[in-house]
Amino acid sequence: MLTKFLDFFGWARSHSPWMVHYCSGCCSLEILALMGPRFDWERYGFLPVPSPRQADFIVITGLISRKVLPVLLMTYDQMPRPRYVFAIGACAFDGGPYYDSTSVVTNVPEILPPDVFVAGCPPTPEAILDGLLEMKKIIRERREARAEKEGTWREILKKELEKNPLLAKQPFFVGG
Amino acid sequence: MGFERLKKLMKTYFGVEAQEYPQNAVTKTYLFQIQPVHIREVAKLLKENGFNFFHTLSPVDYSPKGRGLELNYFFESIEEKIWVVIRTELPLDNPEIDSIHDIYPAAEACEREEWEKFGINFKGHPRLKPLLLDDTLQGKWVQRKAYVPEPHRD
Amino acid sequence: MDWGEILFRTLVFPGVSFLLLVIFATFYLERKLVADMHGRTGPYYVGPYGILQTVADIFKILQKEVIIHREADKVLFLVVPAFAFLMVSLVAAFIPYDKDLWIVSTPYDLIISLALLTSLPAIFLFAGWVSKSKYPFIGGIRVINQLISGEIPLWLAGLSVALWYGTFNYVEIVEKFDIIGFLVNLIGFAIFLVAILIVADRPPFDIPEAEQEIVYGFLTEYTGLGYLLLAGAKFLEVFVLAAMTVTLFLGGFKGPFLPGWAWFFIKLFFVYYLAFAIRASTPRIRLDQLIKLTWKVLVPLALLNIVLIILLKGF
Amino acid sequence: MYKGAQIITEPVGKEGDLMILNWGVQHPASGPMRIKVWLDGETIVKVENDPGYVTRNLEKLLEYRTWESAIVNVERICFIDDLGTLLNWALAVEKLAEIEVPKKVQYFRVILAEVGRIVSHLIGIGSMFGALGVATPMMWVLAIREYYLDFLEHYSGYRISTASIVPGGLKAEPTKEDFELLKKAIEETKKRWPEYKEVFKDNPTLVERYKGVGVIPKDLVFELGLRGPVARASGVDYDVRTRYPYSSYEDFDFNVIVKEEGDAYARFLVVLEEIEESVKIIEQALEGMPTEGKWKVRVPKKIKAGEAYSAVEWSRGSMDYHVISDGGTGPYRVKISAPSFMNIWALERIAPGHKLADLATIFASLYICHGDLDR
Repeated sequence: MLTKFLDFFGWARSHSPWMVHYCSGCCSLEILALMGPRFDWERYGFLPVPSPRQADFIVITGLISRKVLPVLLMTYDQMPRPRYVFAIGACAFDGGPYYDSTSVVTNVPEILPPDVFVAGCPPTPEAILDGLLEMKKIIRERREARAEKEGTWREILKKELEKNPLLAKQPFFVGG
Repeated sequence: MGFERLKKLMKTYFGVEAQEYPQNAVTKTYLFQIQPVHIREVAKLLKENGFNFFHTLSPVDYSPKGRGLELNYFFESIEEKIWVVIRTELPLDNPEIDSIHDIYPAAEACEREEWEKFGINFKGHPRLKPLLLDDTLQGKWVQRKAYVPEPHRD
Repeated sequence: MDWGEILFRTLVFPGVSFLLLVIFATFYLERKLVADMHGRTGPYYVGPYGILQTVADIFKILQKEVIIHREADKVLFLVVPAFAFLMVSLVAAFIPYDKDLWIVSTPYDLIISLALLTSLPAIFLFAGWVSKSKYPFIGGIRVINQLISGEIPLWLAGLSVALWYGTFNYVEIVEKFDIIGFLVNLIGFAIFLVAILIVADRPPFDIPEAEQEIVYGFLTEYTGLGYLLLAGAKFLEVFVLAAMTVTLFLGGFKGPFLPGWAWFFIKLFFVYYLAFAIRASTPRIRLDQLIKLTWKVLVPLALLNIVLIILLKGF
Repeated sequence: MYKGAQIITEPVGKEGDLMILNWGVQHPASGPMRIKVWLDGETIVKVENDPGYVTRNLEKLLEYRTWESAIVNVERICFIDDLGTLLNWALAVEKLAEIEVPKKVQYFRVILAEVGRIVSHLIGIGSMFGALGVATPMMWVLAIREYYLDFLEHYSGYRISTASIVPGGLKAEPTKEDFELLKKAIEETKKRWPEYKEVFKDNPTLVERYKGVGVIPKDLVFELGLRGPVARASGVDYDVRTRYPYSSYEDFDFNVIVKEEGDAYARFLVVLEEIEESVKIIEQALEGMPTEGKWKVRVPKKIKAGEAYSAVEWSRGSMDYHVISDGGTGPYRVKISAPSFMNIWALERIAPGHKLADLATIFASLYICHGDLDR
């Protein structure tokens, strides 16, 4: 009885995945297509929210440049637990077509390991939807987010904040 | 009309001839090779003679070929449909040139970008501060040939 | 009424449990209807036709971590959402779903519910203020601006109804409703409809939480339970105001053949549909344009409407 | 409200007078870009752009690519309309190598470039409504856009990164089904567009919000070198397609949409009406497509030393490349002069004096793509 009751909460969590649309690269266009009438991810309950404070998972849409990395980490830091990471596009894995660029971070999975990664440049909406359904399964199983246990994002964020103390003072930027 | 006058004035003031620049796929273009110290006077002359549209500033690093930095300014006369390329060369160590941001405000952002990427010091520019690149790449002059990009890892 | 019945009405129907159901239904209905206007399907796979979607949403939010960031005022940050929810639910106690289906009925129903609604701007301002963050603060300031200019036409249009029927009691207003009363109050109905959209921050008047301008307004920093209570309060506000519209202008539970509550909900759905259709079709207007609209159009019109009703009443 | 041509570099007023708001980077309407806003109550006093959050240093990367493999990076300047940038790259390399492609290829390139423009403009219109918090038009235009993406997917195998235009011709020969899909897309557009256009154009709230907001006077266009729909909305008849025709654009009959008002509504109308012109061009190109000739001309691996300057009318304005070859297998240096990089500086001039709510509309109406802003 108790397990069934607890299972209900797992069910609720898995069927209401809200995301913060972190549009940092070109793959966000395919996320836009996914919101559109043809693919319509709202059928499964996915919903983009404006503020990271209400989000369940963050979508890294491809490219993470050196300049945007601290912002990404802060956004992730602001999200309430349990929080997950969903990454799409080759850039979010190893830099993709910009593998030799100096201003693109090529080891995003080491810093913020995604729970689900969808390959492609850019991946098709069908592939992204498949990945999102995988994400639902992970949430359902109450798996701990990979970013929480193996990522090095905390140290890097700390370094960034030390470099820029003004940023740390901005209340909107600092999570709990 | 404006261009003919410009050609004459350029000849009398700076002693430079208008060369054909056939490389522009777009339209008829002329090239003036000038000294870097004259850039402000030339810009003023261009503006007076109807070249009111600033297109872009394109520096090229010729250091592996034994030359310095080459700066190409692209201007267009909207009425006459004529383009003018102003070309000048700077030494690679400590390149300096006057800013033309007050004559062509469009050049402000372009100069700022090229300062960041090539290390060209535009004298008199109001805000030569980081624009596109992050702190780790500042001062490395990423667009120069001497800089070899390496994949960034954090 | 005996104590048992009062307890039943407060806790089950039409009290707390029913209001929670209303939140579920409003959220679901909104998503589904707006999706339909977009040419999409909307929630579909969670439960039959997606009706369990909001259940999942709400029970998920309840499980989320509650973050109070270090600059925020710790106590008020938690108290404000609960207070907002309480204030709105109090208004719901006065709504007559049927001839004798209400929790409280006093001779001053209309005045009390309008007064309770007037407390909301202050609460939302506090919600923005205690977040100690820029976007919520701007949102809070906008709430004050918007609601004060929205409440005055709301009061005036509401009072014109009371003037015509000669009572503040909801049940009596509904009982006295007839086709003449409907026609006389048509201007008031239009003003009231616009005013409830303003007061409830519904698009196109969702200025205090304008996503593209100030992220999420005063809701920006709220997570978990606090967010649920604030968002729930907003959904309840829509319900309460729509129910007030139905009661005051559309004859509430009055109607042939069907039972009273059924008529009530049919009319309520009509008002809801109108609000959602406006949401899906009308871009948001600017705060100064809104204030111009309320003070230069709605308020004079509402005053004229009152004069008109006094004249008609005199004849 | 345009307040002359000065840029405020000092903080305005006493410290503590103004609220400094970071509009972006993580913000629903800004995209990956930060706009620092100095606010006096709700009024914007000063605006400062802070782009660079999608910088990839493409100009440097291209120096390490070959002439053909560069298309991978060139088309990723901006994904919303990748076909225009590809076309420009092909034109620049062909200019350098001094080769001419057959008329047939030129016509099909025009078709592709116009499909790219339509796809981009549809999103532009959707986001201009999106800045006002209503998603319905975005959903409607996305529905039309999918038909064009079907065509691109069938032709090239990918929806938005098509890599279909290569130096010397096209990646693949278009088949009969490709043309059928394209015709279907056009039919679908023509069927829905009149109704949509009426709804979009005469939306009273949109007119209220966009009219008279963010006025760019004609002088400012020349001063800041603004391009594309932004310039055309301010009465500057500058369209590379008709001004300096390339890739056989002179064969087609179409209008350049020019508005005189220069406000955000004029920019919206220019983008809205250009879609119809693009449809017109595609129809003409489909009709008059020659049949003789090859689909691809050989481009030598090494191109002799020289330089080329080439410009096309991209969806956001004139996109210019300055390509220099030193006789190697790849470019020695490429300068990408992108329209968004020029247009974004208008925001600093026109936003002060408006309300905070107008920032979203002005920003959306400037029709910025962050990809080509940062490169």
